Amino acid sequence: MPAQVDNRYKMVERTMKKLGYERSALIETLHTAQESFGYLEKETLKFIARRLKLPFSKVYGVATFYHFFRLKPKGKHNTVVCMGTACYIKGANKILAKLEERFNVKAGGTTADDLLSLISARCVGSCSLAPIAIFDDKPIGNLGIEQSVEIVEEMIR
Amino acid sequence: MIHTLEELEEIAEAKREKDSETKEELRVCIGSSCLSLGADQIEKDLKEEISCRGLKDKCKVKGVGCNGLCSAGVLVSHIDREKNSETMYGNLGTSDIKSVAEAYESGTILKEKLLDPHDPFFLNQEKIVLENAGYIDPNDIEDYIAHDGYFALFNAIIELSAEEVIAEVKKSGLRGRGGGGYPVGLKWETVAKVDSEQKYIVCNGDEGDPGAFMDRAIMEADPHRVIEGMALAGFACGANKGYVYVRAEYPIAVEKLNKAIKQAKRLGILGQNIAGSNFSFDLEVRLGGGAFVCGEATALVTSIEGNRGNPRQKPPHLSDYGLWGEPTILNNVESFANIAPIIRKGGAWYAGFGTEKSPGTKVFALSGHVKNTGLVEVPMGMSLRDIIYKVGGGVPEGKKLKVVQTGGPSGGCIPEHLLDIPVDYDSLKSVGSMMGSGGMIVTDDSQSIVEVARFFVEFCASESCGKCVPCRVGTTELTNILDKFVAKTATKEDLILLQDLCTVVKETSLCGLGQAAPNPVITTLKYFEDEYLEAIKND
Amino acid sequence: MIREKARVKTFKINGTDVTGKSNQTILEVANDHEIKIPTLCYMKGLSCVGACRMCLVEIKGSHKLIPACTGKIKEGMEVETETESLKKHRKFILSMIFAERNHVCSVCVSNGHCELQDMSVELDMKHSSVPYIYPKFEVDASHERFVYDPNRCIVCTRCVRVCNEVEGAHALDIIDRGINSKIIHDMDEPWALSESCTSCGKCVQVCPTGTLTEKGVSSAEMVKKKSLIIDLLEARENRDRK
Amino acid sequence: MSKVRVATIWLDGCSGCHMSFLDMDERLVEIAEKIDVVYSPYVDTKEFPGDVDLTIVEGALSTDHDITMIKKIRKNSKKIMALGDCAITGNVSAMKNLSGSEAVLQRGYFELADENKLGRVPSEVVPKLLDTVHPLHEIVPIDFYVPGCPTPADAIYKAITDILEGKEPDTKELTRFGK
Repeated sequence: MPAQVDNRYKMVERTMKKLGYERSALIETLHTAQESFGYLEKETLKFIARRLKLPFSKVYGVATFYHFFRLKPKGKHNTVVCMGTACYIKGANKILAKLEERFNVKAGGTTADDLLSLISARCVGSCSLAPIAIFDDKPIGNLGIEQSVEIVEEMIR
Repeated sequence: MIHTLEELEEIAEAKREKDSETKEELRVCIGSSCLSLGADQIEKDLKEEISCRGLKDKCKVKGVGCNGLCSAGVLVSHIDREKNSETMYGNLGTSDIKSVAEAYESGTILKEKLLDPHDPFFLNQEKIVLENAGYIDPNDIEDYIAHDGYFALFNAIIELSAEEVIAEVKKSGLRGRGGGGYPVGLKWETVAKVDSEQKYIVCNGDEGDPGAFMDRAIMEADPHRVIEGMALAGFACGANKGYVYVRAEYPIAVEKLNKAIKQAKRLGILGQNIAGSNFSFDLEVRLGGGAFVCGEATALVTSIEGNRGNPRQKPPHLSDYGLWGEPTILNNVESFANIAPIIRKGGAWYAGFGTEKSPGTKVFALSGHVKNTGLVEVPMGMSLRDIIYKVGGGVPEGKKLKVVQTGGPSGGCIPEHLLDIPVDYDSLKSVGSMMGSGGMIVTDDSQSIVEVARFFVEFCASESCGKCVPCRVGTTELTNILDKFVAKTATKEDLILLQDLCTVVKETSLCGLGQAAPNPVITTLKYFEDEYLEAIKND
Repeated sequence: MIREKARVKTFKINGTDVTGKSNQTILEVANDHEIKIPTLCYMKGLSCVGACRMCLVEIKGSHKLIPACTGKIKEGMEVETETESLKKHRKFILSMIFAERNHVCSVCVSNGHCELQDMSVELDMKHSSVPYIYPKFEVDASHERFVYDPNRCIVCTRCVRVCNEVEGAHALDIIDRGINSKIIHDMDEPWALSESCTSCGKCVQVCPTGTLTEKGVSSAEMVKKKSLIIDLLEARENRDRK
Repeated sequence: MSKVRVATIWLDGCSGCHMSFLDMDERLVEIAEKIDVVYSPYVDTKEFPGDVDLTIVEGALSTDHDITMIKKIRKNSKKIMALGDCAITGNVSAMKNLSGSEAVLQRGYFELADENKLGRVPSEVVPKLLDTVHPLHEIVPIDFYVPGCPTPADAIYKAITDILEGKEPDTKELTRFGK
C-alpha cells in the first residue's frame, strides 16, 4: 500500500490523527493533502474518505464546493490575478483577458504544455496595490497590462 | 504559567524595561500590502545595516503589523523614546534602505521619503481596534502584554462576574462588525442564559468580501487581541471552546494566530483553570476554503463541522442551535477585537465614541479611485465625504467621484450627492446599502455603473451555494440580463424582468447572500437609471 | 440540547383556527388540516431543507417569508399561504426551475407523472418568466436498472437525503456549487461503478421528475411509489423485535 | 357582426398542433361561423395580412425568417396565442440549443445524409439558423398561452371559444406541458 511508503500520505495521516479522525477533520485534511500533493487526486480523496469513514460522494462534494481546492495538477508556473472589487475597477479584468489571449489559456486552466496555470482570485486583500497579481508566489501590485505579459513571459522562459 | 494579575504585571514590566534599554526603534510595516512590496527583505536589510553600523544596542529594528497607509508602502517609522518623537518614511524600496540607515546614523532626515504626521489621514482617525497595529510585534505575546494585553481577561476572571462582563459589553453598545450590526452584548446574553453543558465561541475570520482586508490586518498585526476577546466571550457565556475560522488565502494570519495561541497556552492564558479560576478555554484555528457564503453564520458553522458550506433556514438561530447543535456565539474578528478595550476601560467609555445608535469606531478598507488607500479607523457617524476626502485624500487625477460601494458585493452603491450621510448602520441602510464588514470602494466617473453592478452580481452568482432556487438560478439570470445591458442590446422588457428578478431573489432567497445579492442592481437602478436606459437598443 | 415537551398550540392558517403540537412544522399542521401548500423538495419521512421555496408562507408581523416545511408553529401566529404576492413569487420561482435545466416534457419518461409538471398546472404557470439557460449534461445510463438524466434535475436533493437518511449508503451527493451544482454518485463516477450504491432504487422512487427513472419502461409505466418511504419508515418502527 | 379575423401559422414545430386543430372535427364548423381564417397553412394566402384579430402561432423561433415573421405578426395582430409547447417553451425545437447550430447542420446535412450533392450546407432558399432557438415570448409580447405537445383539440376549442367570448382562455383542466 502506497500509504505506508509515501511520505506525503504520512503528512495527511498526521493531520487526521491530530484531529482525532473526527468527521469534522475533513476540510483540514484536504488542506494538508493539497499542500503535500499539490492537488487533490481522486485516489487521495478516497484514501481520506476511508480513513475518516466518510462517504466518497460527500468527500467529493466538499472538495468541489470550496474553490481553494484544486482537483487537477497545477502548471509549472502559476499566475493569480486578483479580481477583487478594487482590482476590478482598476482594470484587472483587462489584465486577465490579455493574459488569457496571449498565453491561450482560460482562467482556471493550465496551458497545453503545462507551463502556466492562470487563476483568478476573489480578493487577495492587497487592495491598496490594485491591480495586483501573484506570479509564482510573488505579488506585484499596481500592474500594467503589458507589464503583466512581460512578467509572465520572463517567468515561463 | 501565570495565575495572577501581579504575575501578568511582572511580564509587562519586564518587557517594558527590556524595551527601554534600546532608546530607539525602527519599525518596518510587514502588513500584507507592504509585504507584497518587499517589506520582509527591507526588514532583513535594515537589521543588517543597523548591526553593521554597530547601532544594535541603541536601536531595535522590528517588524510590525499594518500601519494603515498601504498606498505609501513600504513604511518605516523611527521612534525615539527619549524625545518621544516619531518620524515616518514611506514609499520605500529595498534600494532606499542604505539611505534610511545613513540618515538614522547621522541624525538627519530623509526628506524625500518623509511622510507628514500631520497629514489629515492620521489626524482624523481614532484607533481602538488598531491601537496596537503598527506598534507591537505580533509574534511576541510579551509585547502585547506590555501594551495592556490580557489584563481585561485576567481582571474579568478574577474580579468580575460573567454578568458584569456582559453588562459592560451591553453598555458599550457595540454592534456586530461583520455586517448585520446585531448588538454583541445582547447576543452574548442570550447564549449565557441558555442552560447547556457545551457552548462554543466562534470567530469569523473568513472575510470573503472582495475589497475588505480589515480582519486580515487585525489578525496579522494583533492576533492576541482577537484571542483575548474570544476568551472573554467564553468567560461571559460559559463556553470553554472556541474556533477561529480563517480564510485559507490568509496564510500569514493563520500563522500569526497559531503562534499566538501556542504562546498563550504556554503562559496558561488559554487552557485549563485560567488565572487560577475554574474557567477553562481552548482555541483552535480552522481553515476556510474560499467560499464567500461561509461568511453566513449557519454556513460557517456547518463548514467547521466539515461539510459543504450550505446555509440552513433560520430559525433556529445559532444561540439555540449552533456548532454541533450546541448554543454558539459567532462574531467576526473586529467585533472580538473591540472587547478587550471595552472591558479594560468600560462600556461607557466606548459608548462615548461614535453615535448613539452606532457607538464606537469602525475600521474601513479604503480602496479604488482614492488617493490614500489602506486601513482607516474612524468614529462611527463621520460622513462618507470626510472619510473619502479628509482621510482618504479624495479622488486622484482630478476626476470626479461617481459612487462609493460599501457593504461588499451585496452592499449598495452610494452616489456622490449622498456623500454627506453619516456612516453608521442605519444611515447606510436607509440609502439602500449596508455597513457590511467595512470594505469601502471609491469609483470615479470613468466607470460604467452597469458594469459595476454586473461585476457584483456575477460575484454572488459564482459564490451562491446552490441550495435554494431563487439564489442559484436568479443570480445567474441576473448576470445574463446584465450582460445584455453591458453589451447595450437590452430591451424594455429586460428592464422589467431585471426589476422583477431583483424583487424575487431578495424576498425569497434562503440566506443573506441571496437576499442581498440584488442590492447593487437595486441601488444603481435607483440612482443611475439613465445608464440602464441608455443600454436599451431601439428597434 | 434541551428537549421541550410537545404541547398543543393553537394558531391561524388563512384565517382558520388550527391546532398542532409544538414540535410540528407549519406544513405538517397544514397537511393535517387539509390545507394545501405547494412543495417540491419536501418529502414526508426525510429531513426538511427549505430549498425549493415553493412552500413559502407569510407570517403576520414578520416581513420575512418562511418556508412552511421548516417553520415551527407558535401559539397565536397568523399564517397566510395564498396571498397574491406569494402566488406571484411561487410562479416566478417555478419558472426559474423550468428555465434552469432542460425540462422537455414531451420527450420525458415521467411525462404525466411528474411533480414539476403537476406544479405548473397547480400554480397555473403558463410560460417561463425568465430566459432558459440550456446547460448541457450527459445522461448516465450505465446502471443496469436505472437511468440518471441531470438535464431534468431540480436539485431538490430528495435522492441525496433518502440515500443517506433511509438507506444509509450516502452514495449520492452534490458537487460544485451554485448553478453548476450537480448530483453525483461516489466521486462523480458512472452509476454502475459506484462502490456505495446498493441499487435499492429509493432515489428513483423519491425523484419528483424524470431525472432518476427505471430503465426500459414507458412513460405510462413510470409511476413512482410516492408513499414508499413513509411506509418503509413506519414498517421499521413497528417491526417485530423478537 | 363581422367575423373575427384569425390567422394561424406554423414556425419551427412539427405541425402536430395544427393537426390537433383539425381534430376539433365538427366543432370546426361551429367555429368557422364565428371566424374568418385569413392566413394559415390551411388556406392559400401568400402574404401575412394586416389587421388580424387573433394569430395562433405554433412552433418556436429558429431562423432569421421566424424572427421577421413573428415581428410582423405582432405588428399586424391584435392578439397572439402561443399554441403548443414549442411556441411556449421551445420544447423539442430548442433541444438544438444544447449542441449549437453547427452540430445540428453537420448531423443533418452530412452525418445522416445519404447524398449531399452540394457538399456544403445550403446557404440560399433555406433560412439561416439562429444561434439559439427562442420561445415566442422571448422576442415579442404574447397574449395567450395554450400548452401541450401537441395541444389536444379540446383545449384548442376551449381556448378559442373563451377568447371569442372575450375571456382569458382557461385550459388548465385540459392540457399542460408535454400533454
